Amino acid sequence: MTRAEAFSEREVAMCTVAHLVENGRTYWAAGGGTPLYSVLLGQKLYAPDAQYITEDGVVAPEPLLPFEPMMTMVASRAVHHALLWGTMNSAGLHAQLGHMDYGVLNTLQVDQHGNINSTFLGEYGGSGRRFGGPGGADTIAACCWRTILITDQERRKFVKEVDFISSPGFLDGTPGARERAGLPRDTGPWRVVTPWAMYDYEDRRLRLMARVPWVTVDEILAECEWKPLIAPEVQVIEPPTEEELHLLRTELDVRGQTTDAAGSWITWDGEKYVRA
Amino acid sequence: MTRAEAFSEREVAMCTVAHLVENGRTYWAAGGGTPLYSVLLGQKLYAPDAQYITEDGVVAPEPLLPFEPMMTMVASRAVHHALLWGTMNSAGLHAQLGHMDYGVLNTLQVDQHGNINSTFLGEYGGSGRRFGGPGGADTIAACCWRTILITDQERRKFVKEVDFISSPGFLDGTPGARERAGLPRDTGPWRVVTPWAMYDYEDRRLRLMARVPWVTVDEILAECEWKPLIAPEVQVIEPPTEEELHLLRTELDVRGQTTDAAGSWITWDGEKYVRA
Amino acid sequence: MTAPAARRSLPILREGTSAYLKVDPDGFRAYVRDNKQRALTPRLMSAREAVERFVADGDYLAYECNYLMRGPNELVHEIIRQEKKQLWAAGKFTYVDVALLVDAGCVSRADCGFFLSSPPIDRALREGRLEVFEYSNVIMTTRLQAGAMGIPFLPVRSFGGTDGFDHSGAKLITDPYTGDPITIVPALNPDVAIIHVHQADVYGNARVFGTGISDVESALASRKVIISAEEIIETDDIRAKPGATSIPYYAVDAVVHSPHGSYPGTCPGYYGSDPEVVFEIFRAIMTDQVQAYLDKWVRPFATFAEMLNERVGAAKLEAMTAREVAKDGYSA
Amino acid sequence: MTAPAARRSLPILREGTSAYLKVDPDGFRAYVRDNKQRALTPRLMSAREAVERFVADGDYLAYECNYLMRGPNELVHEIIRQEKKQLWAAGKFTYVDVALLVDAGCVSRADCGFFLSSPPIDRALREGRLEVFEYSNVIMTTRLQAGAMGIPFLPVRSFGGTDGFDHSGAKLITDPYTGDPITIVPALNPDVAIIHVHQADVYGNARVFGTGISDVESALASRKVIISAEEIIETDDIRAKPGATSIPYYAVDAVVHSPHGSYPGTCPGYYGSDPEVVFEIFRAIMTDQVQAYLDKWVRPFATFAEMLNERVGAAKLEAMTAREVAKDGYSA
Repeated sequence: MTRAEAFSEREVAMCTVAHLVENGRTYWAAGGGTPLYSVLLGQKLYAPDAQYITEDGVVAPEPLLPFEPMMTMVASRAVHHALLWGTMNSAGLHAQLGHMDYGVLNTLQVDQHGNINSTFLGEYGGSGRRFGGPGGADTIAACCWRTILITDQERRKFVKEVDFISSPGFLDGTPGARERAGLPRDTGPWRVVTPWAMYDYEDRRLRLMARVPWVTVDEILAECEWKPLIAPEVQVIEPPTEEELHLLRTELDVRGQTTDAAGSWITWDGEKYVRA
Repeated sequence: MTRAEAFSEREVAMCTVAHLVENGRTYWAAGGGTPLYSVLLGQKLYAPDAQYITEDGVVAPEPLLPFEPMMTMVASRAVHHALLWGTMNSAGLHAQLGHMDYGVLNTLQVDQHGNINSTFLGEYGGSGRRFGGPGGADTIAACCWRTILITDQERRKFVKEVDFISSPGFLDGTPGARERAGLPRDTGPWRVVTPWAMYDYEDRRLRLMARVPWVTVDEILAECEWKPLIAPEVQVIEPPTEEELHLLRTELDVRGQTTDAAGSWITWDGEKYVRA
Repeated sequence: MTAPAARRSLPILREGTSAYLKVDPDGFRAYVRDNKQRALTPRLMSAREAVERFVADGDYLAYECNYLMRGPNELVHEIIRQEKKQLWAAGKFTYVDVALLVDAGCVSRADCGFFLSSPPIDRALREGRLEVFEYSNVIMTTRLQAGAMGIPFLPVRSFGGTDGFDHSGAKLITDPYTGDPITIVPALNPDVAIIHVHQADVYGNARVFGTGISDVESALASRKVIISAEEIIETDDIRAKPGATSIPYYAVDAVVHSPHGSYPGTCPGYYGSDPEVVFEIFRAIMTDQVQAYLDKWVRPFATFAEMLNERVGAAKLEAMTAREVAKDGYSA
Repeated sequence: MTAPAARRSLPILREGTSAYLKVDPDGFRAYVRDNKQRALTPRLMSAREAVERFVADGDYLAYECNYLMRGPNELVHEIIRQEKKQLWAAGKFTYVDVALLVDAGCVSRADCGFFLSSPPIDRALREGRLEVFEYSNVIMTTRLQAGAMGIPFLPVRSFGGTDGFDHSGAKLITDPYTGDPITIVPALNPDVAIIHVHQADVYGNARVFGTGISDVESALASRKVIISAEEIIETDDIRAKPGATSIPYYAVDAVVHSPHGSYPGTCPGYYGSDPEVVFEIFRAIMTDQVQAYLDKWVRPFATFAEMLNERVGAAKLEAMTAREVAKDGYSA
């Protein structure tokens, strides 16, 4: 594997998620974009027997890459050579049955208990701003065994309580809160990945567990409106490799729709990575 | 149409039901045998745009006749050139939605309110005799708009109260009894057809409305353990024609499995029909 | 009937408080009995006639897939052209569609699974021209599934604990079988569904190839159903492969022959999308220029075919077809 | 989360009083998580191995179709040969099967949709070797559908008012949406399902051609799933037509290559039945001679293939295939 010379922050997050992908596990990727590219990257480089499912009920496709612009679902290249073509209901039901190991999501806002907002910023019904709604994320966050969330490391995205729970985390954080709300037992948030950091949960509360080499823990905490717990030993995340970036740029996100969307660029200055 | 010289009692019942078949209506035929042959007879001779559905979710087939022995469902000749191949659940759900105009059933025992027993004769769980169970008849009797029942004219088959309600008629006969049990509104028993007679319902009670020419009302009532109401004018049922019998015998019930099963033969003595 | 009298009751633990389309399985059944054609009578007609006859102001509207992917776009254009009003849209797995229909003046209520947040939506909300009720994509298709089963509600294992739940018609009850809390969501029986398919016969027996969101559920759940089809095929072809039929004729009220009916989106296996026009609609919505889009692509034309002919042209349509190379599986 | 506290409760109006398989959606999920293979690992094995590994004494057994029509007859024979005990059979849309398995000593409980009433059943009931619980064919497949959806129950519009209801696990509750009474029935998640299909790959991706009762629902609802297939096909063939896949591999634990596996019944589109042997099993049951049937057709043989080879012969099997002339629609 070759050290990469330059990459975007969004690319860091996707490569970090790709490293989490395990053989023999199923991944339900929300919508298209970042979650789907991350899983495909992991599958193609590290976990060839990881399988993914989409909201339109496609089981384990072999997509004809690259995708058409904006067409990472339903379109023929995206669903190509799947093992089964289903529907949104079949995908939801297979998840309810427990067949989906991991859900992969991106989001607008996350809170200390892993609750997700993609509906409304501000007081609901008031003068705030409306967003797209949960889409498939609510079911993914409810029914997959473990949820991996991808977001940006920005103050306003890490809050004490989200303005609107679009998709469930650990709700109020008390033991059994999900079960009391009718959600399946033993499910819930597992990791949050940003371009700077990775988080897990301790007693259903968000905990910083790893950082990229070019950002300090204090810098990360400065970009959290609500401060997470901190693991006794904060690990260092492997930076992207040239192999990963090549695949991402030539086969997956070829038009840069996702990776160009946000964040700084990171470059290797001969001794270390620096953020532009 | 040509006067028939000789036919069996079971053939009379099937031809009588065939005359009830209407164009543009859907018929859910229970199992195979008598109900299915009756509907096919009506469709082929009188109502070419009547459609039927089977318990395995076959919509409007053009069966390759004759059927294989015992194979009036699921088998390839029976489901041939349907408009849609479904499942037992799809058939049930389409019926729940109100798409099935008529259900056609045969049964062991029927009572004054059209309730059907096909499970147990005697006190349930006691020393009586077990039968096959409702099969698909329960759903047909619950969800089709109108139910047509085919049975034999025997004392023990027409009772005050069936020993076990396998499939619902008007239950206790009070207004709204079906609705109070969760069944769809405005559905229920419509006709009972035997080789001797046809019944309808008045205020949810069985009523003799027609008889075949060679049997009197008194003879019919003698073969009812519980006496039905009697219509002010009991009509006379048209006997089978040669055309009907030809179709029945050469294309439908070719092995006589159904028509040979029970009942006397009726012959034309030159002046009238007589029962052997 | 000797079961003991009921001794128990099930507490309702929590209830959403928002409006939802009335749940009425028996009313739906009566509508089916009185209005749906169980006869095999042809129901092929123009988009204009289908929308005139089967889309009424105030209807709850379900559409399948979205403007960019196997959307019933000829029918969407016709709804806009006929200036239907006060529609309530099932905004599941949608993208530009809700904003388009809101800004066109057709939609004033939307159940939200997901739709593009955008200036036309924001303006309509601010001006009180739009009400939104909160669900998710799967909860919306679950509601359609309940509607397609003829039952009043379905239990689900998601949605509980969200704020969407509180702004919806969901309820949390005690499951009488396990004693655990379980969410139930109300059945959805739209007044009208518009569905674009690959093939249909003149009676409405329809085939969808590839994946979908809830084509079959929408067709069975809706009082009125308009199918638009790329190809009208013979009923004998339907009968030669009954396993390929997705939607039975008795659920369908109108069949519209609509080649390239998903333009500018893709109809998977048949043709790809027109990326620059896809981007044009996206940009029009995000820059609040929907009226200009409608004045260019919808309002000047009497029919969708006229638009395809005059504004797109045969060469481009052929190129879209040629570009669709992933064809395995898109046939009966 | 500001919804008002619950003020209402739903009375249970009536409850069936019979035993039913425990409803446990979370337990089912945990079983799936810990036992089902989401990896694409081959799971092809002999009928003997599949039944040894995946059918245990005391299991609730679902089988699809029946002995005479696309029945999983190689697997049924193997269950009899291995003398499995105390099985609880899902007796929906069945005919001779329950009587056969009861008299073979394998089944001691049965949920009844329909099965042939016959001397072996009567004797077993009299001698206390068999308990029967009352449903109907559709109610049984509805229960499987609930099990396949991962939910604890489903509402239905039938079954209410019958005596079967009182001898079942059904309940009549007040629908919170309409205020009307509605029947709910408990989900069924069998311990094991045996399903005969036309084609499958070595991972269990399976295709059923033609109609069925509840093949897909049984596969998804059951903890352990054994598929027997007329043909083992390449996964590349599965991928070339994903719309033809009925059952996904992750629901399947074992795949058995079982040509002519529905003998003496028909596998629609592939071969017709053997009418004289069909009549032989029917007669054996109605005359209480099941043991003689088993001694002739099951017990002398180590495998189903051996039985086909020695007792039926290639010529007869070929004739059954030739006799199956209604072939339209039985392919991907």
